[in-house]
Amino acid sequence: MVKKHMKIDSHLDQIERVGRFVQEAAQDAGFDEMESYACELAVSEACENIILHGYGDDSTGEIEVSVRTEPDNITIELWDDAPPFDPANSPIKLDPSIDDPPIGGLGLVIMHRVMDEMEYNRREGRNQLRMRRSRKPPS
Amino acid sequence: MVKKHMKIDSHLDQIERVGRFVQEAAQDAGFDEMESYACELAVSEACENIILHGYGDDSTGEIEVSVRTEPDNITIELWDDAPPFDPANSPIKLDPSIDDPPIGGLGLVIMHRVMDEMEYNRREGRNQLRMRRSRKPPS
Amino acid sequence: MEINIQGYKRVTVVTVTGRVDSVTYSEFENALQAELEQGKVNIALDFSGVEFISSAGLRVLVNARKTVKNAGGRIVIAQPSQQVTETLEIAGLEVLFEQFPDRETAIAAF
Amino acid sequence: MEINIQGYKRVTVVTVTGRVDSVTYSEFENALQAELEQGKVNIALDFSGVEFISSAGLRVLVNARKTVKNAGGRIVIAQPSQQVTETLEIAGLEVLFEQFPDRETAIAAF
Ligand SMILES: Nc1ncnc2c1ncn2[C@@H]1O[C@H](COP(=O)(O)OP(=O)(O)O)[C@@H](O)[C@H]1O
Ligand SMILES: Nc1ncnc2c1ncn2[C@@H]1O[C@H](COP(=O)(O)OP(=O)(O)O)[C@@H](O)[C@H]1O
Repeated sequence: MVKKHMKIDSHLDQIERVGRFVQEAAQDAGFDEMESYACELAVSEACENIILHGYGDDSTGEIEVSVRTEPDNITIELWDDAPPFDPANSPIKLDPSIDDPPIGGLGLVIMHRVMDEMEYNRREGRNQLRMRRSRKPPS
Repeated sequence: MVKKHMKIDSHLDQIERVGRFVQEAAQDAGFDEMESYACELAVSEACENIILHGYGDDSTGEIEVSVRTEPDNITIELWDDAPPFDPANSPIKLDPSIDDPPIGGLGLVIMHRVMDEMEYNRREGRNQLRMRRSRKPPS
Repeated sequence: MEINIQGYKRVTVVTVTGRVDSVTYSEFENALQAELEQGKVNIALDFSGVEFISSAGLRVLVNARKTVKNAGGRIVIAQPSQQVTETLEIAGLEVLFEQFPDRETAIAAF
Repeated sequence: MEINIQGYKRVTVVTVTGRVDSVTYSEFENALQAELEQGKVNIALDFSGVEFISSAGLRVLVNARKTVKNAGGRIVIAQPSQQVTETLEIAGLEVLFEQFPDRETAIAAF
Protein backbone atom coordinates (compact mmCIF):
# COMPACT_ATOMS: atom_id res chain seq x y z
CA MET A 1 0.00 0.00 0.00
CA VAL A 2 1.30 3.43 -1.03
CA LYS A 3 -0.05 6.78 0.16
CA LYS A 4 0.72 10.09 -1.49
CA HIS A 5 -0.47 13.58 -0.76
CA MET A 6 -0.50 16.99 -2.39
CA LYS A 7 -2.23 20.34 -2.10
CA ILE A 8 -3.20 23.00 -4.64
CA ASP A 9 -4.64 26.49 -4.60
CA SER A 10 -8.09 26.96 -6.07
CA HIS A 11 -6.75 27.99 -9.47
CA LEU A 12 -7.81 26.22 -12.66
CA ASP A 13 -4.25 26.06 -13.88
CA GLN A 14 -3.36 23.88 -10.88
CA ILE A 15 -5.64 21.07 -12.03
CA GLU A 16 -3.07 19.76 -14.49
CA ARG A 17 -0.73 19.00 -11.57
CA VAL A 18 -3.37 17.02 -9.71
CA GLY A 19 -4.19 15.12 -12.86
CA ARG A 20 -0.60 14.13 -13.42
CA PHE A 21 -0.23 13.15 -9.76
CA VAL A 22 -3.23 10.83 -9.96
CA GLN A 23 -2.34 9.44 -13.35
CA GLU A 24 1.13 8.46 -12.18
CA ALA A 25 -0.26 6.85 -9.04
CA ALA A 26 -2.72 4.85 -11.13
CA GLN A 27 0.05 3.60 -13.37
CA ASP A 28 2.05 2.62 -10.29
CA ALA A 29 -0.97 0.59 -9.17
CA GLY A 30 -0.82 -1.35 -12.44
CA PHE A 31 -3.54 0.47 -14.38
CA ASP A 32 -2.98 0.69 -18.12
CA GLU A 33 -2.54 3.98 -19.91
CA MET A 34 -6.20 4.61 -20.68
CA GLU A 35 -7.41 3.52 -17.24
CA SER A 36 -4.90 5.89 -15.69
CA TYR A 37 -6.03 8.61 -18.07
CA ALA A 38 -9.62 8.01 -16.99
CA CYS A 39 -8.64 8.53 -13.32
CA GLU A 40 -6.79 11.71 -14.26
CA LEU A 41 -9.87 12.90 -16.11
CA ALA A 42 -12.29 12.14 -13.26
CA VAL A 43 -10.22 13.85 -10.61
CA SER A 44 -9.69 16.84 -12.89
CA GLU A 45 -13.45 17.19 -13.25
CA ALA A 46 -13.87 17.01 -9.49
CA CYS A 47 -11.26 19.72 -8.93
CA GLU A 48 -12.75 21.92 -11.63
CA ASN A 49 -16.13 21.75 -9.93
CA ILE A 50 -14.67 22.56 -6.52
CA ILE A 51 -12.79 25.55 -7.94
CA LEU A 52 -15.60 26.91 -10.10
CA HIS A 53 -18.78 25.94 -8.25
CA GLY A 54 -17.46 25.46 -4.69
CA TYR A 55 -15.01 28.29 -4.23
CA GLY A 56 -16.51 30.39 -6.99
CA ASP A 57 -14.54 33.56 -7.50
CA ASP A 58 -12.51 32.95 -4.37
CA SER A 59 -9.05 31.90 -5.48
CA THR A 60 -7.62 31.74 -1.96
CA GLY A 61 -9.12 28.30 -1.30
CA GLU A 62 -7.24 25.06 -1.23
CA ILE A 63 -7.80 21.49 -2.32
CA GLU A 64 -6.01 18.66 -0.59
CA VAL A 65 -5.48 15.51 -2.56
CA SER A 66 -4.46 12.17 -1.16
CA VAL A 67 -4.06 9.01 -3.13
CA ARG A 68 -3.82 5.48 -1.79
CA THR A 69 -2.84 2.70 -4.11
CA GLU A 70 -2.78 -1.03 -3.70
CA PRO A 71 -2.15 -3.43 -6.56
CA ASP A 72 -5.03 -2.94 -9.02
CA ASN A 73 -6.77 -0.40 -6.79
CA ILE A 74 -6.71 3.35 -6.41
CA THR A 75 -8.50 5.51 -3.84
CA ILE A 76 -8.46 9.28 -4.25
CA GLU A 77 -9.59 11.69 -1.57
CA LEU A 78 -10.27 15.37 -2.17
CA TRP A 79 -10.75 17.82 0.72
CA ASP A 80 -11.96 21.39 0.34
CA ASP A 81 -13.35 24.19 2.51
CA ALA A 82 -16.02 25.36 0.10
CA PRO A 83 -19.76 25.25 0.95
CA PRO A 84 -21.18 21.74 1.28
CA PHE A 85 -21.87 19.87 -1.95
CA ASP A 86 -22.35 16.16 -2.46
CA PRO A 87 -21.24 15.01 -5.93
CA ALA A 88 -21.63 11.36 -4.94
CA ASN A 89 -25.39 11.59 -4.65
CA SER A 90 -26.27 14.38 -7.06
CA PRO A 91 -28.74 13.34 -9.70
CA ILE A 92 -27.05 12.68 -13.02
CA LYS A 93 -28.29 11.55 -16.38
CA LEU A 94 -26.02 8.80 -17.56
CA ASP A 95 -27.62 8.32 -20.96
CA PRO A 96 -27.80 11.59 -22.81
CA SER A 97 -30.16 11.65 -25.75
CA ILE A 98 -28.54 12.08 -29.11
CA ASP A 99 -30.95 14.68 -30.34
CA ASP A 100 -30.49 16.96 -27.40
CA PRO A 101 -27.13 16.26 -25.83
CA PRO A 102 -26.44 17.88 -22.46
CA ILE A 103 -24.19 20.89 -22.26
CA GLY A 104 -23.98 20.92 -18.49
CA GLY A 105 -23.63 18.00 -16.15
CA LEU A 106 -20.84 16.26 -18.06
CA GLY A 107 -18.38 16.58 -15.20
CA LEU A 108 -20.46 14.52 -12.78
CA VAL A 109 -21.25 11.99 -15.51
CA ILE A 110 -17.56 11.49 -16.17
CA MET A 111 -16.71 11.10 -12.48
CA HIS A 112 -19.43 8.51 -11.94
CA ARG A 113 -18.62 6.56 -15.07
CA VAL A 114 -14.92 6.37 -14.31
CA MET A 115 -15.14 5.55 -10.62
CA ASP A 116 -16.48 2.36 -9.11
CA GLU A 117 -17.42 4.08 -5.88
CA MET A 118 -17.92 7.67 -4.84
CA GLU A 119 -18.49 8.61 -1.23
CA TYR A 120 -19.12 12.09 0.13
CA ASN A 121 -18.81 13.22 3.74
CA ARG A 122 -18.97 16.59 5.39
CA ARG A 123 -16.30 16.36 8.09
CA GLU A 124 -15.07 19.07 10.43
CA GLY A 125 -16.65 21.74 8.24
CA ARG A 126 -14.96 20.45 5.11
CA ASN A 127 -16.04 18.54 2.02
CA GLN A 128 -14.49 15.12 1.73
CA LEU A 129 -14.93 13.24 -1.54
CA ARG A 130 -13.58 9.71 -1.72
CA MET A 131 -13.38 7.99 -5.12
CA ARG A 132 -12.31 4.41 -5.74
CA ARG A 133 -11.55 2.39 -8.81
CA SER A 134 -10.32 -1.15 -9.39
CA ARG A 135 -8.42 -2.21 -12.44
CA LYS A 136 -10.70 -3.72 -15.05
CA PRO A 137 -9.85 -7.11 -16.50
CA PRO A 138 -8.62 -6.55 -20.06
CA SER A 139 -11.59 -6.82 -22.39
CA MET B 1 37.06 9.88 -71.03
CA VAL B 2 35.12 6.70 -70.26
CA LYS B 3 33.49 4.39 -72.80
CA LYS B 4 30.92 1.75 -71.98
CA HIS B 5 28.99 -0.63 -74.15
CA MET B 6 26.01 -2.95 -73.89
CA LYS B 7 23.56 -4.80 -76.11
CA ILE B 8 19.91 -5.77 -75.73
CA ASP B 9 17.38 -7.84 -77.62
CA SER B 10 14.45 -6.03 -79.16
CA HIS B 11 12.18 -6.64 -76.21
CA LEU B 12 10.41 -3.80 -74.40
CA ASP B 13 11.36 -5.22 -71.01
CA GLN B 14 15.03 -4.73 -71.88
CA ILE B 15 14.66 -0.94 -72.05
CA GLU B 16 14.89 -0.61 -68.27
CA ARG B 17 18.44 -2.01 -68.39
CA VAL B 18 19.54 0.50 -71.02
CA GLY B 19 17.98 3.32 -69.03
CA ARG B 20 19.83 2.34 -65.88
CA PHE B 21 23.07 1.97 -67.83
CA VAL B 22 22.76 5.48 -69.27
CA GLN B 23 21.59 7.03 -66.03
CA GLU B 24 24.58 5.68 -64.13
CA ALA B 25 26.96 6.88 -66.82
CA ALA B 26 25.44 10.36 -66.66
CA GLN B 27 25.87 10.48 -62.90
CA ASP B 28 29.48 9.41 -63.33
CA ALA B 29 29.91 12.33 -65.71
CA GLY B 30 28.75 14.68 -62.94
CA PHE B 31 25.13 15.16 -64.00
CA ASP B 32 22.69 15.68 -61.15
CA GLU B 33 19.87 13.26 -60.44
CA MET B 34 17.26 14.91 -62.65
CA GLU B 35 19.64 15.51 -65.53
CA SER B 36 20.64 11.86 -65.37
CA TYR B 37 16.99 10.91 -65.25
CA ALA B 38 16.35 13.00 -68.37
CA CYS B 39 19.10 11.10 -70.24
CA GLU B 40 17.60 7.80 -69.09
CA LEU B 41 14.20 8.95 -70.32
CA ALA B 42 15.44 10.09 -73.74
CA VAL B 43 17.35 6.92 -74.46
CA SER B 44 14.41 4.82 -73.29
CA GLU B 45 12.18 6.63 -75.77
CA ALA B 46 14.69 6.00 -78.54
CA CYS B 47 14.86 2.29 -77.73
CA GLU B 48 11.09 2.01 -77.50
CA ASN B 49 10.76 3.49 -81.00
CA ILE B 50 13.37 1.16 -82.43
CA ILE B 51 11.69 -1.87 -80.88
CA LEU B 52 8.10 -0.91 -81.75
CA HIS B 53 8.41 1.04 -84.98
CA GLY B 54 11.75 -0.20 -86.31
CA TYR B 55 11.72 -3.91 -85.56
CA GLY B 56 7.94 -4.07 -85.28
CA ASP B 57 6.84 -7.55 -84.32
CA ASP B 58 10.29 -8.97 -84.84
CA SER B 59 11.75 -9.65 -81.41
CA THR B 60 14.95 -11.20 -82.73
CA GLY B 61 16.56 -7.80 -83.41
CA GLU B 62 19.24 -6.18 -81.33
CA ILE B 63 20.14 -2.73 -80.14
CA GLU B 64 23.74 -1.87 -79.37
CA VAL B 65 24.32 0.92 -76.91
CA SER B 66 27.57 2.71 -76.33
CA VAL B 67 28.09 5.58 -73.96
CA ARG B 68 31.03 7.93 -73.84
CA THR B 69 31.39 10.28 -70.93
CA GLU B 70 33.71 13.16 -70.25
CA PRO B 71 33.31 15.51 -67.33
CA ASP B 72 29.97 17.29 -67.82
CA ASN B 73 29.30 15.57 -71.15
CA ILE B 74 27.61 12.41 -72.27
CA THR B 75 27.37 10.94 -75.75
CA ILE B 76 25.09 7.98 -76.36
CA GLU B 77 25.09 5.92 -79.52
CA LEU B 78 22.39 3.47 -80.50
CA TRP B 79 22.84 0.98 -83.36
CA ASP B 80 20.08 -1.15 -84.79
CA ASP B 81 19.40 -3.24 -87.91
CA ALA B 82 15.82 -2.16 -88.49
CA PRO B 83 14.70 -0.32 -91.63
CA PRO B 84 16.13 3.19 -92.02
CA PHE B 85 14.57 5.90 -89.89
CA ASP B 86 16.00 9.29 -88.98
CA PRO B 87 14.73 10.54 -85.60
CA ALA B 88 17.19 13.46 -85.66
CA ASN B 89 15.48 15.18 -88.57
CA SER B 90 11.89 14.01 -88.23
CA PRO B 91 9.42 16.84 -87.97
CA ILE B 92 8.28 17.34 -84.38
CA LYS B 93 5.92 19.81 -82.79
CA LEU B 94 7.67 21.17 -79.71
CA ASP B 95 4.78 23.30 -78.46
CA PRO B 96 1.65 21.24 -78.12
CA SER B 97 -1.56 23.18 -77.85
CA ILE B 98 -3.33 22.88 -74.55
CA ASP B 99 -6.73 22.36 -76.04
CA ASP B 100 -5.67 19.49 -78.21
CA PRO B 101 -2.58 17.91 -76.72
CA PRO B 102 -0.79 15.37 -78.90
CA ILE B 103 -1.18 11.70 -78.18
CA GLY B 104 1.52 10.55 -80.55
CA GLY B 105 4.88 12.12 -81.20
CA LEU B 106 5.84 12.55 -77.54
CA GLY B 107 8.81 10.23 -77.80
CA LEU B 108 10.61 12.35 -80.38
CA VAL B 109 9.70 15.54 -78.51
CA ILE B 110 11.28 14.17 -75.34
CA MET B 111 14.45 13.05 -77.10
CA HIS B 112 14.93 16.43 -78.77
CA ARG B 113 14.19 18.41 -75.61
CA VAL B 114 16.58 16.41 -73.47
CA MET B 115 19.48 16.22 -75.90
CA ASP B 116 21.59 19.10 -77.08
CA GLU B 117 22.48 17.35 -80.31
CA MET B 118 21.03 14.42 -82.23
CA GLU B 119 22.74 13.02 -85.28
CA TYR B 120 21.52 10.20 -87.46
CA ASN B 121 23.56 8.17 -89.94
CA ARG B 122 22.83 5.09 -91.95
CA ARG B 123 26.10 3.16 -91.84
CA GLU B 124 26.86 -0.33 -93.20
CA GLY B 125 23.14 -1.03 -93.49
CA ARG B 126 22.46 -0.07 -89.88
CA ASN B 127 20.81 2.85 -88.12
CA GLN B 128 23.20 4.87 -85.99
CA LEU B 129 21.75 7.49 -83.68
CA ARG B 130 24.18 9.66 -81.75
CA MET B 131 22.83 11.86 -78.93
CA ARG B 132 24.84 14.34 -76.91
CA ARG B 133 24.14 16.37 -73.82
CA SER B 134 26.22 18.75 -71.73
CA ARG B 135 25.59 19.39 -68.08
CA LYS B 136 23.48 22.50 -67.57
CA PRO B 137 24.73 25.17 -65.20
CA PRO B 138 22.56 25.02 -62.07
CA SER B 139 19.67 27.41 -62.53
CA MET C 1 -2.83 24.07 -26.52
CA GLU C 2 -2.11 24.98 -30.13
CA ILE C 3 -4.63 25.51 -32.87
CA ASN C 4 -3.96 25.39 -36.57
CA ILE C 5 -6.57 26.05 -39.23
CA GLN C 6 -6.48 24.88 -42.82
CA GLY C 7 -9.32 26.05 -45.01
CA TYR C 8 -10.28 23.95 -48.00
CA LYS C 9 -13.03 24.25 -50.56
CA ARG C 10 -15.63 22.18 -48.75
CA VAL C 11 -14.16 21.68 -45.31
CA THR C 12 -12.09 23.46 -42.72
CA VAL C 13 -9.56 21.35 -40.87
CA VAL C 14 -8.93 22.52 -37.31
CA THR C 15 -5.87 20.89 -35.80
CA VAL C 16 -5.64 21.00 -32.02
CA THR C 17 -2.69 19.82 -29.97
CA GLY C 18 -2.12 19.69 -26.22
CA ARG C 19 -4.77 20.08 -23.52
CA VAL C 20 -8.35 21.16 -24.08
CA ASP C 21 -9.54 21.89 -20.56
CA SER C 22 -11.03 24.54 -18.30
CA VAL C 23 -7.93 26.68 -18.85
CA THR C 24 -7.81 26.52 -22.64
CA TYR C 25 -11.32 25.74 -23.87
CA SER C 26 -12.25 29.34 -24.62
CA GLU C 27 -9.38 29.72 -27.05
CA PHE C 28 -10.64 26.64 -28.86
CA GLU C 29 -14.18 27.95 -28.72
CA ASN C 30 -13.14 31.31 -30.18
CA ALA C 31 -11.23 29.67 -33.02
CA LEU C 32 -14.27 27.59 -33.97
CA GLN C 33 -16.55 30.57 -33.57
CA ALA C 34 -14.46 32.60 -35.99
CA GLU C 35 -14.84 29.88 -38.62
CA LEU C 36 -18.56 29.54 -38.06
CA GLU C 37 -19.03 33.28 -38.42
CA GLN C 38 -17.37 33.07 -41.82
CA GLY C 39 -19.91 30.47 -42.82
CA LYS C 40 -17.51 27.56 -42.50
CA VAL C 41 -19.92 24.95 -41.20
CA ASN C 42 -18.13 21.81 -42.34
CA ILE C 43 -15.39 21.12 -39.86
CA ALA C 44 -12.93 18.28 -39.50
CA LEU C 45 -11.12 18.31 -36.17
CA ASP C 46 -7.65 16.82 -36.29
CA PHE C 47 -7.36 15.66 -32.68
CA SER C 48 -4.34 13.42 -33.14
CA GLY C 49 -2.29 15.63 -30.84
CA VAL C 50 -4.84 16.14 -28.06
CA GLU C 51 -3.38 14.71 -24.85
CA PHE C 52 -6.25 15.64 -22.56
CA ILE C 53 -9.80 16.83 -23.10
CA SER C 54 -12.15 17.50 -20.21
CA SER C 55 -15.84 18.30 -20.02
CA ALA C 56 -14.96 21.93 -20.74
CA GLY C 57 -13.65 20.85 -24.13
CA LEU C 58 -16.57 18.51 -24.73
CA ARG C 59 -19.01 21.37 -24.12
CA VAL C 60 -17.34 23.36 -26.88
CA LEU C 61 -17.74 20.38 -29.20
CA VAL C 62 -21.38 19.82 -28.36
CA ASN C 63 -22.19 23.51 -28.81
CA ALA C 64 -20.33 23.74 -32.10
CA ARG C 65 -22.10 20.65 -33.36
CA LYS C 66 -25.45 22.21 -32.61
CA THR C 67 -24.52 25.42 -34.44
CA VAL C 68 -23.18 23.77 -37.58
CA LYS C 69 -26.09 21.33 -37.68
CA ASN C 70 -28.57 24.17 -37.64
CA ALA C 71 -26.62 25.75 -40.49
CA GLY C 72 -26.69 22.53 -42.51
CA GLY C 73 -23.09 21.63 -41.74
CA ARG C 74 -21.26 18.84 -40.03
CA ILE C 75 -18.43 18.41 -37.59
CA VAL C 76 -16.31 15.26 -37.55
CA ILE C 77 -13.16 14.12 -35.82
CA ALA C 78 -10.06 13.06 -37.74
CA GLN C 79 -7.56 10.68 -36.21
CA PRO C 80 -8.54 11.19 -32.57
CA SER C 81 -5.91 10.38 -30.00
CA GLN C 82 -6.73 7.51 -27.65
CA GLN C 83 -7.48 10.07 -24.95
CA VAL C 84 -10.08 11.79 -27.12
CA THR C 85 -11.80 8.52 -28.01
CA GLU C 86 -11.73 7.44 -24.36
CA THR C 87 -13.18 10.73 -23.11
CA LEU C 88 -15.99 10.74 -25.66
CA GLU C 89 -16.89 7.20 -24.66
CA ILE C 90 -16.81 7.89 -20.95
CA ALA C 91 -19.04 10.92 -21.47
CA GLY C 92 -21.34 8.89 -23.73
CA LEU C 93 -20.92 11.37 -26.56
CA GLU C 94 -19.13 9.16 -29.07
CA VAL C 95 -22.32 8.74 -31.09
CA LEU C 96 -22.44 12.47 -31.78
CA PHE C 97 -19.14 12.77 -33.59
CA GLU C 98 -18.14 10.63 -36.51
CA GLN C 99 -14.51 9.61 -36.12
CA PHE C 100 -12.15 8.96 -39.04
CA PRO C 101 -8.81 7.17 -38.91
CA ASP C 102 -6.94 9.97 -40.68
CA ARG C 103 -7.24 13.49 -42.06
CA GLU C 104 -7.60 12.24 -45.59
CA THR C 105 -10.69 10.13 -45.02
CA ALA C 106 -12.21 12.86 -42.86
CA ILE C 107 -11.71 15.49 -45.55
CA ALA C 108 -12.94 13.17 -48.28
CA ALA C 109 -16.16 12.59 -46.34
CA PHE C 110 -17.43 16.11 -47.10
CA MET D 1 4.34 -1.02 -61.11
CA GLU D 2 1.70 -1.22 -58.41
CA ILE D 3 -1.70 0.39 -58.49
CA ASN D 4 -3.88 1.09 -55.51
CA ILE D 5 -7.34 2.63 -55.71
CA GLN D 6 -9.15 4.47 -52.95
CA GLY D 7 -12.64 5.60 -53.77
CA TYR D 8 -14.05 8.58 -51.89
CA LYS D 9 -17.31 10.46 -52.18
CA ARG D 10 -16.18 13.04 -54.69
CA VAL D 11 -12.83 11.78 -55.86
CA THR D 12 -10.99 8.58 -56.59
CA VAL D 13 -7.36 8.45 -55.54
CA VAL D 14 -5.22 6.25 -57.78
CA THR D 15 -1.83 5.55 -56.26
CA VAL D 16 0.84 4.35 -58.67
CA THR D 17 4.31 3.21 -57.69
CA GLY D 18 7.24 2.04 -59.77
CA ARG D 19 7.66 2.42 -63.52
CA VAL D 20 4.97 3.58 -65.92
CA ASP D 21 6.45 2.71 -69.29
CA SER D 22 5.88 0.76 -72.49
CA VAL D 23 5.82 -2.47 -70.47
CA THR D 24 3.34 -1.40 -67.80
CA TYR D 25 1.24 1.43 -69.25
CA SER D 26 -1.66 -0.80 -70.29
CA GLU D 27 -2.19 -1.99 -66.74
CA PHE D 28 -2.39 1.64 -65.63
CA GLU D 29 -4.70 2.41 -68.55
CA ASN D 30 -7.02 -0.47 -67.65
CA ALA D 31 -7.21 0.59 -64.02
CA LEU D 32 -8.18 4.13 -64.99
CA GLN D 33 -10.60 2.83 -67.59
CA ALA D 34 -12.39 0.72 -65.00
CA GLU D 35 -12.92 3.80 -62.83
CA LEU D 36 -14.14 5.91 -65.73
CA GLU D 37 -16.61 3.23 -66.73
CA GLN D 38 -18.06 3.39 -63.23
CA GLY D 39 -18.58 7.11 -63.71
CA LYS D 40 -15.63 8.08 -61.54
CA VAL D 41 -14.48 11.14 -63.45
CA ASN D 42 -12.73 13.02 -60.67
CA ILE D 43 -9.32 11.48 -60.24
CA ALA D 44 -6.36 12.37 -58.07
CA LEU D 45 -3.22 10.51 -59.06
CA ASP D 46 -0.83 9.91 -56.17
CA PHE D 47 2.43 9.77 -58.13
CA SER D 48 4.77 10.09 -55.15
CA GLY D 49 6.15 6.62 -55.79
CA VAL D 50 6.59 6.82 -59.56
CA GLU D 51 10.27 6.35 -60.35
CA PHE D 52 9.99 6.52 -64.11
CA ILE D 53 7.30 7.58 -66.54
CA SER D 54 7.82 7.53 -70.28
CA SER D 55 5.75 8.80 -73.19
CA ALA D 56 3.72 5.59 -72.98
CA GLY D 57 2.57 6.67 -69.50
CA LEU D 58 2.01 10.25 -70.60
CA ARG D 59 -0.24 9.08 -73.40
CA VAL D 60 -2.46 7.32 -70.86
CA LEU D 61 -2.65 10.53 -68.85
CA VAL D 62 -3.52 12.70 -71.83
CA ASN D 63 -6.19 10.27 -73.00
CA ALA D 64 -7.71 9.95 -69.53
CA ARG D 65 -7.76 13.73 -69.19
CA LYS D 66 -9.70 14.04 -72.43
CA THR D 67 -12.25 11.43 -71.32
CA VAL D 68 -12.90 12.88 -67.87
CA LYS D 69 -13.04 16.42 -69.26
CA ASN D 70 -15.74 15.42 -71.69
CA ALA D 71 -17.64 13.87 -68.81
CA GLY D 72 -17.34 17.03 -66.71
CA GLY D 73 -14.58 15.63 -64.48
CA ARG D 74 -11.03 16.48 -63.67
CA ILE D 75 -7.74 14.69 -63.24
CA VAL D 76 -5.01 16.09 -61.00
CA ILE D 77 -1.68 14.89 -59.67
CA ALA D 78 -0.97 14.59 -55.96
CA GLN D 79 2.59 14.79 -54.66
CA PRO D 80 4.35 13.96 -57.93
CA SER D 81 7.84 12.54 -57.60
CA GLN D 82 10.62 14.68 -59.06
CA GLN D 83 10.75 12.30 -62.00
CA VAL D 84 7.08 12.86 -62.80
CA THR D 85 7.41 16.65 -62.62
CA GLU D 86 10.55 16.52 -64.76
CA THR D 87 8.96 14.31 -67.41
CA LEU D 88 5.85 16.46 -67.67
CA GLU D 89 8.02 19.53 -68.13
CA ILE D 90 10.26 17.94 -70.72
CA ALA D 91 7.19 16.83 -72.67
CA GLY D 92 5.61 20.27 -72.29
CA LEU D 93 2.52 18.80 -70.67
CA GLU D 94 2.82 20.29 -67.18
CA VAL D 95 0.12 22.85 -67.96
CA LEU D 96 -2.43 20.09 -68.50
CA PHE D 97 -2.28 18.57 -65.03
CA GLU D 98 -2.68 20.52 -61.84
CA GLN D 99 -0.12 19.32 -59.31
CA PHE D 100 -0.66 19.34 -55.53
CA PRO D 101 1.98 19.00 -52.85
CA ASP D 102 0.16 16.18 -51.03
CA ARG D 103 -2.84 13.87 -51.20
CA GLU D 104 -4.80 15.97 -48.73
CA THR D 105 -4.74 19.18 -50.76
CA ALA D 106 -5.44 17.24 -53.96
CA ILE D 107 -8.47 15.53 -52.45
CA ALA D 108 -9.72 18.75 -50.88
CA ALA D 109 -9.60 20.45 -54.29
CA PHE D 110 -12.60 18.46 -55.53
N1 LIG E 1 -18.15 21.25 -5.79
C1 LIG E 1 -19.36 21.78 -6.13
N2 LIG E 1 -19.90 22.75 -5.37
C2 LIG E 1 -21.11 23.25 -5.69
N3 LIG E 1 -21.84 22.84 -6.74
C3 LIG E 1 -21.35 21.89 -7.52
C4 LIG E 1 -20.10 21.29 -7.25
N4 LIG E 1 -19.89 20.34 -8.18
C5 LIG E 1 -20.95 20.36 -9.02
N5 LIG E 1 -21.85 21.28 -8.61
C6 LIG E 1 -23.14 21.53 -9.25
O1 LIG E 1 -23.46 20.43 -10.07
C7 LIG E 1 -23.68 20.85 -11.42
C8 LIG E 1 -23.20 19.79 -12.39
O2 LIG E 1 -21.81 19.73 -12.37
P1 LIG E 1 -21.04 19.11 -13.59
O3 LIG E 1 -21.63 17.79 -13.87
O4 LIG E 1 -19.58 19.14 -13.33
O5 LIG E 1 -21.40 20.03 -14.84
P2 LIG E 1 -21.11 21.55 -15.09
O6 LIG E 1 -19.96 21.93 -14.24
O7 LIG E 1 -20.81 21.58 -16.52
O8 LIG E 1 -22.38 22.27 -14.77
C9 LIG E 1 -22.96 22.16 -11.51
O9 LIG E 1 -23.52 22.97 -12.49
C10 LIG E 1 -23.12 22.73 -10.14
O10 LIG E 1 -24.37 23.39 -10.04
N1 LIG F 1 12.91 3.86 -85.03
C1 LIG F 1 11.85 4.15 -85.77
N2 LIG F 1 11.58 3.46 -86.91
C2 LIG F 1 10.51 3.76 -87.65
N3 LIG F 1 9.65 4.74 -87.36
C3 LIG F 1 9.86 5.48 -86.28
C4 LIG F 1 10.95 5.22 -85.43
N4 LIG F 1 10.89 6.11 -84.40
C5 LIG F 1 9.83 6.88 -84.62
N5 LIG F 1 9.18 6.51 -85.74
C6 LIG F 1 7.98 7.16 -86.32
O1 LIG F 1 7.85 8.43 -85.73
C7 LIG F 1 6.59 8.57 -85.07
C8 LIG F 1 6.72 9.43 -83.82
O2 LIG F 1 7.43 8.73 -82.82
P1 LIG F 1 7.27 9.15 -81.30
O3 LIG F 1 7.52 10.61 -81.22
O4 LIG F 1 8.13 8.28 -80.48
O5 LIG F 1 5.75 8.93 -80.97
P2 LIG F 1 4.90 7.61 -80.97
O6 LIG F 1 5.85 6.49 -80.83
O7 LIG F 1 4.03 7.81 -79.81
O8 LIG F 1 4.13 7.61 -82.28
C9 LIG F 1 6.18 7.15 -84.81
O9 LIG F 1 4.77 7.05 -84.76
C10 LIG F 1 6.73 6.40 -85.99
O10 LIG F 1 5.87 6.53 -87.09
